[in-house]
This record gives sequence, C-alpha cells and structure tokens, in this order.
Amino acid sequence: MSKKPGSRLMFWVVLVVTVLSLALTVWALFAGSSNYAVLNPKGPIAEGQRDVIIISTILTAIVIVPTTILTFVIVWRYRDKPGRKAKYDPDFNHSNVLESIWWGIPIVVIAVLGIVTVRYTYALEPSVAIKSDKQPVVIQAVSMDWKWAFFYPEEGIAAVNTLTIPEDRPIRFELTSDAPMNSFWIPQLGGQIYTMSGMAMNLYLQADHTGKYYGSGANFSGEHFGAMNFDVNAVTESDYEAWVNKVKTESQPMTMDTYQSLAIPGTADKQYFSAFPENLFQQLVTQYLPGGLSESRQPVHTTPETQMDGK
Amino acid sequence: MAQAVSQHGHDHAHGHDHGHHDPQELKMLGFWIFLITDVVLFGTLFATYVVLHNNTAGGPTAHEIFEMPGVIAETFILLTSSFTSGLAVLAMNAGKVKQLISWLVVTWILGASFIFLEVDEFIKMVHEGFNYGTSAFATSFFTLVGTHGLHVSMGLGWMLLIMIQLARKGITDVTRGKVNVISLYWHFLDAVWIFLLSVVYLMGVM
Amino acid sequence: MANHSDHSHGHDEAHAHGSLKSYIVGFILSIVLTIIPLVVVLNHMLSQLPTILIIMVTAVLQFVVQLFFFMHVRERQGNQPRWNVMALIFGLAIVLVVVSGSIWIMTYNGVGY
Amino acid sequence: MLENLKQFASEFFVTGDPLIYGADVSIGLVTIAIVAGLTYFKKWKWLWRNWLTTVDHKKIGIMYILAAIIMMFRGGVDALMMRTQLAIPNFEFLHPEHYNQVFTTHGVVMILFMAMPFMFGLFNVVVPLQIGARDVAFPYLNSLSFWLFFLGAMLFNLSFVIGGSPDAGWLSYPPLSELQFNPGPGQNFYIWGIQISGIGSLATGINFLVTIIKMRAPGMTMMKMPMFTWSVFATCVIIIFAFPILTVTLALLFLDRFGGGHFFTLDGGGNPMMYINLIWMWGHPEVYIVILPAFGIFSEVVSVFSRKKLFGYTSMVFAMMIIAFVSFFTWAHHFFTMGSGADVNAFFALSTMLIAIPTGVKIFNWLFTMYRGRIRFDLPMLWTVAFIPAFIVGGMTGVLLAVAPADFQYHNSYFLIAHFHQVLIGGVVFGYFAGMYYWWPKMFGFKLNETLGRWSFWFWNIGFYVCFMPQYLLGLMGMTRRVSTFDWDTGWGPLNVVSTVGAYLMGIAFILQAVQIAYSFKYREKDTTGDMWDAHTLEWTIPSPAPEYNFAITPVVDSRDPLWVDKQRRAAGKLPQKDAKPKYEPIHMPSNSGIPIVFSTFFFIAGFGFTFHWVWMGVLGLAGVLACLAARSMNDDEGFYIPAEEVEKTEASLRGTL
Ligand code: HEA
Ligand code: HEA
Ligand SMILES: [Cu+2]
Repeated sequence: MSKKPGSRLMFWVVLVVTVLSLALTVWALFAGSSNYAVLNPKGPIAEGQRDVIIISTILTAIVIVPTTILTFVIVWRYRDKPGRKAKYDPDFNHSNVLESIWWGIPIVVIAVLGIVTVRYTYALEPSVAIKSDKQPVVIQAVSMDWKWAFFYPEEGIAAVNTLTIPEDRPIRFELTSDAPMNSFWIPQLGGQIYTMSGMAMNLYLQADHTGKYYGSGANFSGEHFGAMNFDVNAVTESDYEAWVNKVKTESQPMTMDTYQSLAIPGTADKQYFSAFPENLFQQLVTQYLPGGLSESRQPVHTTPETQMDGK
Repeated sequence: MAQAVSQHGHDHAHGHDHGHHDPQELKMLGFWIFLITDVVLFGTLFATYVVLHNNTAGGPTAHEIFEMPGVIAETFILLTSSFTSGLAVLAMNAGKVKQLISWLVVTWILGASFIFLEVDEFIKMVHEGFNYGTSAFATSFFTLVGTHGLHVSMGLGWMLLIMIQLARKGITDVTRGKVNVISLYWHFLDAVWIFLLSVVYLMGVM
Repeated sequence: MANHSDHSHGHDEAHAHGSLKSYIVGFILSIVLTIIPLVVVLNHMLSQLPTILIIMVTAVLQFVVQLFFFMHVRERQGNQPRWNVMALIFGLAIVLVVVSGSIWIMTYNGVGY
Repeated sequence: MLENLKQFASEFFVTGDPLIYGADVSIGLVTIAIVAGLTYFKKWKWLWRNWLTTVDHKKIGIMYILAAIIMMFRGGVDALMMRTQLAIPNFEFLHPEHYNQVFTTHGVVMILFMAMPFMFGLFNVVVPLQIGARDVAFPYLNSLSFWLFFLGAMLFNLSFVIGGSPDAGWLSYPPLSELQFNPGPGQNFYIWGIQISGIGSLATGINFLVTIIKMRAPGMTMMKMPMFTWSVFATCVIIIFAFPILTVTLALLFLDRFGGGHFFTLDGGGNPMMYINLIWMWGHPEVYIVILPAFGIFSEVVSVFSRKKLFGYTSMVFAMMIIAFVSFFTWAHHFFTMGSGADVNAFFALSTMLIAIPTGVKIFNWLFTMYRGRIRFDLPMLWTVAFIPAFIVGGMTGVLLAVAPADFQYHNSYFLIAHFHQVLIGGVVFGYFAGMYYWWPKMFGFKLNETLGRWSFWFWNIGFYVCFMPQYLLGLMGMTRRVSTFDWDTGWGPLNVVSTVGAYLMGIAFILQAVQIAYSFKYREKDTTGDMWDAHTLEWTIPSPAPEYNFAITPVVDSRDPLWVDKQRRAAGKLPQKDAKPKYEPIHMPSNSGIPIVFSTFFFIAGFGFTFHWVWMGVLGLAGVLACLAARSMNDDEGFYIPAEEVEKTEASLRGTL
C-alpha cells in the first residue's frame, strides 16, 4: 500500500473488519447447522450426486487453485516500486508455447470432466429405475398452493406435508402440480425434479437408512412458497406397514370435497387420510385436457374480474 | 502532442476520405442487420408454433380450418409484389421517377390486397369458431401469421410516406436510400411468407 | 455531404441492384418453386416424410432465389468483408438452434395432447 | 363518484406498508425538489437543449451511467431489505408478498436497469473515441435507445408506488406470472418496462455493430482494434441475436395476459415450459452480454497499468468470439431439472463446460500481461486485480453447476445465488467500476479521488466475500432461494447473519463511492494532458473531456496501441516532439432532436395504458409512436457543420496552445 496520508488508518480498518468478519464466520460455522445435507447423503442417488460433486470440485480445483495462487504471485512480484528486482519486459506479449499450454490444460480438464459428467448423467437419470430386488413403492406427489399432497396409490392412503417411506426400497415418485410449477427436493435422498401441471414426471429415490430428512418445494411458486417444506420419515419395512395401517384406521378419508378445500391457496399442517378419490392423480395431470377435471372445478384463484379496470 | 497519431499517419494514408462515411451505406448495413434480428424474431415465433401446433384443446385442427385457395392467392400476390418492388428499384436506377412511383403503387396495391385477403381469411375462421383464445394452436397460429401481416401493413404505411417524398423531391440520395431499404424489406417479407406457407399451411393440410 | 455521396455512389451503380433479367429469372423461379410443393401437397402425391422434405427444400431454395436475384447478397461494397452475408449466416444458424433446440427439449415436456 | 374515486385510488396506489409510504413521500419530495430547482435556476432550457435532446454519444453515455448508478442504489436497497429479512429466522420485517416483490425487482433492476445501462454508457463514451470516429453510426437512433431504456426503467420502477410490483421472480415463469395466478398490474409493468427498454437495447446493438464495422479510423483493421471495442463487437453480436427472442417471449406472455391467448396457460393447451425454454434462450446469452464488455475493460486496464501490450491479442479475440457463439448453445442448463432426459442434459452440460476453456484463456492472458510488467495500482487496476480471484472462483462454481447430475442438488439453492453474484459482482460490477474509474477523466476531465476510492474498494471486497461465501454453504445445507423466511431448527441462522453483515459492508462501500464522486466534483483538479494514465489507445490522444466533435483531424492508425507506439517513437526521436500545425476542416455534426424523448414518452404512455388495461390510452400511445416514426421519416435534417476556424479555436484553447 502506498504511503499516502490516511493509508495507515485504512490498513487497520480493513484488517479489523476482515478479522471480525472471519471471527463471525467461524462462530457461524459452529453455531449453525453442521448438516451439509447435500454432502451427507442417505441414499444411492444422493450418494452418486455427492460423488460427482466431489469429483468435479477436485477436477476444477486442479486448475482454479493454482491459478489463484499464480495471480497473487504475479501481482505481488511485478508491482511497481522503486528498486524492484523483477524483470520488466514490455514487449513480451506473445508466446505460442505458453498459449498452447493454457488452451491445452483446460481442454484436458474439461474433457475429463465432460466424460465424468456424461456417465453420471445417464447413471443418475431420475426417470430410470434404481436397481433393486425389491419392488418400488409408488408415491404420487402433488405441489399445491402452498403445500404438498402425497398419495400412496398401492396403499390407498394420502398425506399432506409429510412423507413416510420404507428404507432400502426404491421409491418411484410421480410428480405433478396443481398450482404453479414447483420442484420436489429431498437433499439427503437426491436432487430435485420440477412438478409441472399437465405432466407427470418420474423420480426414483431410495433411503438406505432410517431417519428424518428435510424436504422442500424448491421452485418459487408464490406468496407462501417458503412454507412448502415437509419432513421425510424413512422407517423400517415393518414400521412402514404399521404406519400404513395406522393411517388407514385412524384417519378420515379424503373426498373430492376435502381435496377441493385443500386446494384453496394457503398453508397447511401435516395431515393424513385413510383414502383418496380414485385416480385423483391422473385426473389432476389430465385436468386441462378437454373434458378434464379443471372444467368442473371452481377456480381457486382470484379471477381477472378482480382486476383493476379503468373503464 | 496528441496529434501525432494522425500526423505521422499521413505517411501511410491511402487517400481515404476523412471520417466521412456514406450515410446511405451505413443505413443499408444497419437495416440489413435489423432484418436479421427480424429473422430471429420470426424464428422464435416459428419455434413456438411448431411446439404448440398440436395442442388444439379439442378445438379445430389445421386440417379442419385452413382454406388453401385464399392462401394460394395471397402467396402469388405477395410474390408478384416482391417482383414489382424490384422493378421499382430498376426504374429508380434508370432515373425514371414516374415509372418508379407507378411500380411502387402497383406494389402497394398488391400488398394491400394481400392484407385484405388475410384479414378476410381470419374473419372467416373466427366465424367458424376458431378464434384467438380457442387453443394454443390457434393462439400461436394467429400470432405468427398476424405478426407477418402486421409487418406488411407497416410496410404499406411506410411505402406511402416514401411515395409522397418521391413525388415531392424526386430521386435524391436520401430518397434513393429509402427506396432501396423498403424494397429490401419487401423481399424479406416475401421470404418469410414462403416459410409461413410451407410450415404453417402446407404442413398443416398435408 | 451531398457532393460527397454522389461520387461514392457512382462507382457501384454500374453493377449494383441487379438487372431486369435477373428479376425476371428470379420471379419465374420462385413461382415454379411455389407450385411444386403446392401440387405435391394438394394432390397428396407422396407420403409424409418425402412431402415434408419437398416442402422444406423448395422453401429453402426459394429463399436462396430471393437472396440472390432480389436482395443481391452477392454484391459487396469495395473489397470489404461481406458483413451482411456473415450476419445472415449467423442469424440463420441461431434460428436453426432456436427451432430445433425447442423441438428437442419440448418433446419431453409436452402437455398431454 | 367520490366513493368510486377513493376506491380507485386505494387500488391504484400501493398501500399498506410504512416502508412504501416512506418511499412515496421521498420520491414525491425529490421530484418536487428537482422541478423547483430547475425552475428556480432557470435550467429547463439548458436541460432540454444540452441533455434531453442531445445526440452526442458522450453525453448519452454519461446519462446512461448516471441512471445506472441510481438504479444500483435502488437494487441495492432491495438487496439490503432482503438481507435484513433473512438475517434472523422467522423475522417479520417484510411480509412474504412484499419479499417476493423485492427479490423480483432486485433481479430485474440489477441486471436490466443497472448492468445494461452501465454497459451501454461505457460503450457510448468509449467506442467512438477508441476507433477514432466522429460519433456512432446512427446518433439519432442512439438517443432513441437511451430514452427507450430510461422510460422503460421508469415504467418498471413506477410499479413500486402505483399498482404493485411484479412478484414472480426476475424471469417471471408462468403459470405463476399468468393472469390466473397473478391478476394484478405488476406483471404488466414487468412486461412493458422490459419490453420498451429491450427495444432500445436491440437498437443499441445494431448501432454499435455498424459503428464498429464501418466507422473505424483509416488503418484500423479489425485485428488492430482495441480489445474493449472487440468486446463491444462480440456483445453486440449476442445482443442482436438474443434480444429478439426476449421481445417475442415477453410479447407472447402479454398476449396471454391481455389477449386471452394460450401460449403458456395451463388450460387451452398452453405449455408454460415453452416460456422457460424461450426465456433462457435470451437469458443465458444475456449474462454473457454483460460480462464480455467487462472482459474488454479488464484487457484495456491490465495492459495500461502493467505498462505492457496486451498478451495474446489474437487468442483474446478468438476466445471472445467463441464465447459469443457458444453462449447460444447452453440455455438448457438453467432447467436440467425439468426432466428433459439424459440426452438433453448431457448435451447442454457439455456445451456449457466448453465456455470455461476460452474464458480460462482470457484469464491467463491477463495474468501474463501483468507478468514482467510494472504494475501500478491505481483504482482501475485495483478493481481488475480484485476481479480475477473473485471471478475464477465464481466461474468454477459455474462449471460445477454445469455438471447436470450435480445440478439436481444445487439448483434453486443458495449455492446458485452465490455463483451468480460472484460472477455478476466480481465480474460485471467490478469490471464496470474499473471502466468507470478508468474513463472518468475522459468523461469529465478529472480523476476520482483516490483515497476514498480505496476505502470503498476494500469495503466492497470484504463485503462481497463475507456476503456470498457463506451462501455456498447454505446451499449445501439445502436452503432454497426465494424463501422469505425460515425456521430456527433449520440451523441456517448464523450463516445468514454473516451474509447479511457482508451485504451491509457493501452498502457502506456504495455510500463511500457516492461520497467519493461528490467530493471529487467539488475538489477536482483539471486534467490538462488528456492522457492521465499514460495509456495506449486513441481516446487518450484528444483532450479531456473530449470536444463535441471528438477528433479535429481524423487519426490514421498503423498499430494496435497507436498512442503507446507513438510515445515510444517520440521518445526514440523518430517523431518530432511537436507536431506541425494541422490543417483543420469543417466538421459535420448531426442536429439535436426532440423526437426520441417524445417517441419514448408515447411508448411509456402506451405501456402504462396496457398495464392497466386502459385500451384507449394504450392505443393513444401507440398512435403517438407511429406519428413520431412518420415525422422522423419525413424529416431530412442534414445536420450542420462546425467551421474550420471554430475547430481551430476550440483545439487551441483545449490544448492550451493559444
Ligand atoms: C455475468 C454473469 C454470469 C457469468 C459470466 C456466468 C458464467 C457461467 N455460468 Fe452462470 N449464471 C448466472 C450468471 C453468470 N454465469 C446467473 C445470473 C444465473 C442464475 C439465473 C437464475 O436462475 O436466476 C446463472 C446460473 C448458472 C447455471 C444454472 C444453475 C441452475 O439454475 O441450477 C449454470 C449451470 O450450468 C451456470 C454455469 C455457468 C458457467 C459454466 C459459466 C462459465 O462461463 C464460467 C467460466 C469461467 C471459469 C471456469 C473461470 C476461469 C477459467 C479458468 C481459470 C480456466 C480453467 C477452468 C476450468 C478447467 C474449470 N450458471
Ligand atoms: C448485477 C446483478 C446483481 C447485483 C449487483 C446484486 C447485488 C446484490 N444482491 Fe442480488 N440478485 C441478482 C442480481 C444482482 N444482485 C439477481 C438476478 C437475483 C435473482 C432474483 C430472483 O430470484 O428473481 C438476485 C437475488 C439475490 C438474493 C436472493 C434472494 C432470494 O432468492 O430470496 C440475495 C440474497 O442475499 C441477493 C443479495 C444481493 C446483495 C447483498 C447485493 C449487494 O451487492 C448489494 C450492495 C448494496 C448496495 C449497492 C446498495 C447500497 C445502498 C445503501 C447503502 C443505501 C442504504 C439506504 C437505505 C436502506 C435507505 N440478491
Ligand atoms: Cu446460463
């Protein structure tokens, strides 16, 4: 730093601010969550994703870290100051060898990274079934304003804002939306896929361990989008059976009317239902087709009439 | 001191005219690039149409709604007008104002009839229950074809202005540039129409 | 300014803006190229794929005709690079990407029709 | 009647929030103060003559930059509000609805109304001077572009006090942005504000492309162009191919909302995913539009302040053109999670990663420009040096995002937020700051205060890392973007506090910068050399600030760094110390025009009308637009000449050689 008046003060202020910020960060690292969910996978898909994250980070760091260090070295070494020893060569502005090196190295790194990426892209393609000797459980997830509805077509039960799954068994999620598009994300089990109206997407996930995981709607969908998270309870196969039975016996069934009132925009608590209207999910997916459900449903949102009209 | 750049530069000067640029040449290139942005604009509309053209939502399909005779007439009218606008430029290059204006008038009338037929076609469709909000197919059809129609209409208004100026001032550098530009525009609209005919109508009734 | 542009215009006048002949040839070609697909389509002469091919090929050819016979893309100003041709090619490439990319991506996300 | 009026007013004006009332009042007061001040000092005529109707690229550039700085303030205040809301779990500072408006406007304002005009401002100030031209190719169109941008931005900002702001995210995905879920006028403001300014951007792209192609000084071949001009060239190429896509996409959304169309609706066969596909075809190239000029600035600065020629000029040019081209092939990386299948994802992952290669080449060329140089750390160079580590880490995380299967985990999380702020602030904002400091003397004839500039520099930098580094971790913890609040038990609280502290440090930095500008105006020292930095390119051969006609004598160029080579030749005695007195010629100038501002105002009126479904007003506005077009078409004002004697006098007084 140059010897200008005030530069001393600046030096100290910068130092103090930096140190304080670092201290605050260190505090935050220990005070806050230590669950880096994405790096702490509990299922094969998330594991694969964690692996590819780590591989790609290392591969890119191979170039980025030395480059960063090089930057500091060059800047420091060639700074202008009286009596500097480093060479000054204003005409050094071209070198085929050097330029080939820095076209070449990134090309190699990107080529390797590209191969890794493509392999993992196919391996982790969400619509491809997870290899397992067990039959997958089918769960239909519907994002709504602003809550999640989960249907278990095989068990005939439903739940809102909470998900219970058996461990060690692939789950085939069928995703759609009965509201603006959202995204279904359980970081510790695997990455997200959009839930979109008029389409049903497949996402295979699996929990290898029992536990309670955080799930959320990851794609912005309006006012109370922030409230669209849910918990995922991965339980043993027998607990799962027990849970299904419990829901079947202890909860109310969901009727079409229940569903309609659930669809009214707003937040919701956890709920369980012992039954749900047959084919509700298919009806929701196809609701905008001619003759589909949407024609008979009350529009739940403010209609254009409420709009301001100067005339 | 700073003039040095230009001073010593004079040794290598190739007798270039100093910073004067033919404004018509600039305009021509500028307009050409504008046309290319228009190409991208239509490309995007085409993409939308192609993606959505099967989404008829129970409404009429392309097969049911397109009437080829009108479309064929429109096509040949526009083709001819592209040709006559070229003849206008030829007349201009020969320095014949009257002939130039007459060819422009012919072009204008052809263009106007094109628009007339197109609007007529649209009105018929609406009467048959195929209107803007019928389906994604209808919306993207009307938007794509309508945007072209809007371009032609804008061109007609503009051509009128140019004819007025020609009548007033005759062929000058400025008016010459304008005629060149509008004829380019006109050929361009003809080219776009060819793709409309092919992708929308011909593939629709295929 | 005016005197200036006069002379600069003079030199490209001679070969610029095509001739009557080129316009007439272009006109005839484009009429023929329009009639071909019309005949093919309206008489249902071929099956789907060849028909589409014919439609697209004649359309592209016709576009080329417009470019060369009407819009005179071949002309260049002095010995400068042909910026207009480059821009056009790039523009067409982008259009191709926009259209084919959209089709490719959206095939997986069609609504149920 | 009165009841109706009251009812109308309560819907028309945004109500309910004390923050907004505060803003209303202050906006009102500022407006009154400006109007009163202009009237009192009898400055209206001056304003109209010298600024509002000007077609001078230098003045237009200054207006762009001024507007950009104001918009940075607006976007920054939004950012600070968001960070305040997120500082503490379950904090009730902003209602969710309001929070949604704030991040939406923050994103739109920062990218479209801060970065874009800042960039255009620098284009305007620099490009004609750098290529030795009298002005841009179409000065009138240039003024039109500015006013379209400005009134578009104003229309968008108006939503803050009238009608309500858009709240569907900066790219307004349907169906959320469709009438069904968003019936208010906010989305219409969004559409029209961006549409109007977008047309201006498109026109600027065409204008500068033609300028660069056709107006270079004699001898300046393409491969002798300064690197900033090259970057503008590449940017304009992207603009002219990307912006029409935006125009169409917004128009389609508007037709859905206004005309009952079914492009992106849920019913009627519409497909919202098509919008997402289209908007990113523009949106991705857009981020390269804003970064490439920053690359150009760094190239200029790094060579001047290392006292060397730029390393690897040819590589730099190729790298930039490759980036421009490939940027059109990567858009789907923004929706890997749409379920388009492994083929699509693999293709777009690869095409995205490809961009790391030419970008890396640029980085290394900058590094080796400094290598064996003699680096001076004036403000422009400080920002350049700070840019490199910030950007390569941001770029690296970009490459990580491009790994499609990994992106399933990063997408929509704070990891992504951290990535793009790192490239947008560390790349774009730092770059434009470097450019602003570097060319400030050319705009105004004096340097900005060094000491205050350094204070601001350090606060920006520390704040930047403190704010955004924790966000990577938050992303890995599963924190999604656009949430207005979160629970204590997520454990995200502490890192969010850190992030907020960082944001406020950047706020302090911004205030310091404002102070710096005011202070420097007050205590300015006039630059008499015209070449304050010992620079390399043509713009520094003329006095600062540049005279209205730019170059009294059109320069003739025979190298890439004409001024630098000249100075060397002079030092070696190969050129005379003093030039012979040149022979001046009259210079042709375009006349000012009021049409651009009137035209844009009509556009504004049309936009406003359509926003509120007042068809009469919309039609009126459009009619005005057409009338202006016609008026312009019929007008053939040929401009005027500055006589040679006057040029001679001005030159003499500017260069102090009377
Ligand atoms: C100026 C703006 C800017 C720039 C320059 C970039 C640059 C890049 N971006 Fe970024 N990006 C944004 C702005 C920008 N981005 C924004 C705003 C969004 C989010 C929008 C939203 O959703 O709201 C986004 C989102 C975004 C996504 C979507 C993620 C998601 O939604 O899930 C992806 C995914 O691929 C991505 C990738 C990249 C890549 C690969 C680059 C590359 O260009 C980076 C290249 C640079 C380097 C790599 C560093 C230097 C290179 C070297 C030193 C050489 C060697 C390096 C290697 C071999 C690795 N970006
Ligand atoms: C060039 C673009 C740009 C720039 C410069 C910035 C700058 C900043 N951004 Fe921005 N950001 C975006 C582009 C940009 N952002 C985009 C595109 C989004 C996505 C939007 C979306 O999701 O739709 C986004 C989203 C975004 C989020 C995520 C919101 C969410 O998803 O919920 C956050 C959160 O921390 C954030 C923070 C910041 C901060 C702290 C700054 C700081 O750099 C700001 C520094 C502060 C100032 C310059 C202001 C100084 C002013 C004062 C000191 C005045 C104080 C006075 C009063 C308060 C009266 N931004
Ligand atoms: Cu991108």
